[in-house]
Amino acid sequence: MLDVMYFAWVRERIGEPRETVATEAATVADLVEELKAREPRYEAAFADLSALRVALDQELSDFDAPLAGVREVAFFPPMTGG
Amino acid sequence: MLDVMYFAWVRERIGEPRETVATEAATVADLVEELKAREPRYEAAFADLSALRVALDQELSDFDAPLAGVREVAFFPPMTGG
Amino acid sequence: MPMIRVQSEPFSLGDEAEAFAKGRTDTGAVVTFTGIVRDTGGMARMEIEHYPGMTEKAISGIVDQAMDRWSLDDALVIHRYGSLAPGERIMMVATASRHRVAAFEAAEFLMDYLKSRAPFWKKEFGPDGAEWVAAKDEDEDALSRW
Amino acid sequence: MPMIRVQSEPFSLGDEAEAFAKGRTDTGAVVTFTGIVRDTGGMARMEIEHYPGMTEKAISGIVDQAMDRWSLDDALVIHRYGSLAPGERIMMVATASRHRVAAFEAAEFLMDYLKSRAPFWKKEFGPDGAEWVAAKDEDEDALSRW
Repeated sequence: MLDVMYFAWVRERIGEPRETVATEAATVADLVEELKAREPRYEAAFADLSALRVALDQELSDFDAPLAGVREVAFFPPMTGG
Repeated sequence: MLDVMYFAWVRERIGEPRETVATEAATVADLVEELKAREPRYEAAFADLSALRVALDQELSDFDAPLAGVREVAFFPPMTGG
Repeated sequence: MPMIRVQSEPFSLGDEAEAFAKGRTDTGAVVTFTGIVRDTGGMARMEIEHYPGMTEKAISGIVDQAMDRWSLDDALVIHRYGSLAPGERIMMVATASRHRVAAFEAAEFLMDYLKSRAPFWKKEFGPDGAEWVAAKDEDEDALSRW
Repeated sequence: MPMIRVQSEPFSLGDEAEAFAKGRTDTGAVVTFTGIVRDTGGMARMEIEHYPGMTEKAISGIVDQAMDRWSLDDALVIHRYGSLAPGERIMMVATASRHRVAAFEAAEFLMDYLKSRAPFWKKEFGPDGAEWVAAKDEDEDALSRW
């Protein structure tokens, strides 16, 4: 079970800030494929991965990263702090 | 007649902050030579011109500059503001 | 000890700067940066979203790097989230160092990293509706100088 | 309008920073730099001499250049003279600009020029007597980057 979180326009497209996902996905990319296969709103959110960033357990990571041992995955656009 | 001013250790070596000098010196360097010829304290203050800066009418200048039209000459070491 | 605050409440630049600089006799230089919400094209307000937990962790990592790399005496980061009107202060950083170049560089480093590596997202509410602020290539590029 | 103050009295960094940043809706970035007297080797106090008249003129020329070159919204320079104890604030600059890079660069430019082109001289009074602070080559070299 994974906690999956969404921020900014990713959250808006998915329609919720977080959900618990039962998955056997090996990598972030695999998880994204599973989610996209579910519903059009996921397809809309994940249409262009180059416009997205991912954090695993609150550390910036990338889409090739393995999910083994990970508890919290977050998807969001490039950050605009400061 | 020129107002001649001294700051920092130049002032301390000369022994006064300002004086009025009657001179026909054409350039700053000429003025310095005249002053050095006067008394040892001027020689001490002007021993190493590379350690000195000069301002003419409150604008940084250099030792070759002409004195025509100038009313205020100031000698001081490199500045240490900030 | 560096201080990091992530908050929705406004902060006082004056009070923070004064408190940060106070009682220092080994510090020669204090630099502060304050980000202010600009009134761009009649924007009514800005909404800042963040990722609680990761935000503090990411800022803390950035601050540790700066403390270390420039041997800072101290550092401060305050970053707001929530709704902000034009003229309000979004965030500030402060750095204290023996020398001015280190204090400046560290503050710029903190700003560059906070821009692109701390999980904040800005949404502007203007006359033509709401829009997420897009990250700028130049902000990402700015990281390469460090 | 940029403000320049040359004074012997202490100033409040907090009050000055707060007043400088106040009421701005077109400025995105405010940078301040504050110079503090460091307690180097048991120094009891520092004495700053300046050249009244030329000081204001020189600072004003430096500030005008910065305003122009970085299209600043505003700038502030405060520089003290007279006797200062360790921990006291010698001077501050502040810059206000639309963007952070300009605010930082302009503040660094002001500092670099104030160091070597504004007619101030520092004398330190320590346990081994009084000594004029020597100008550093690196401060002169810093000007070449602008």
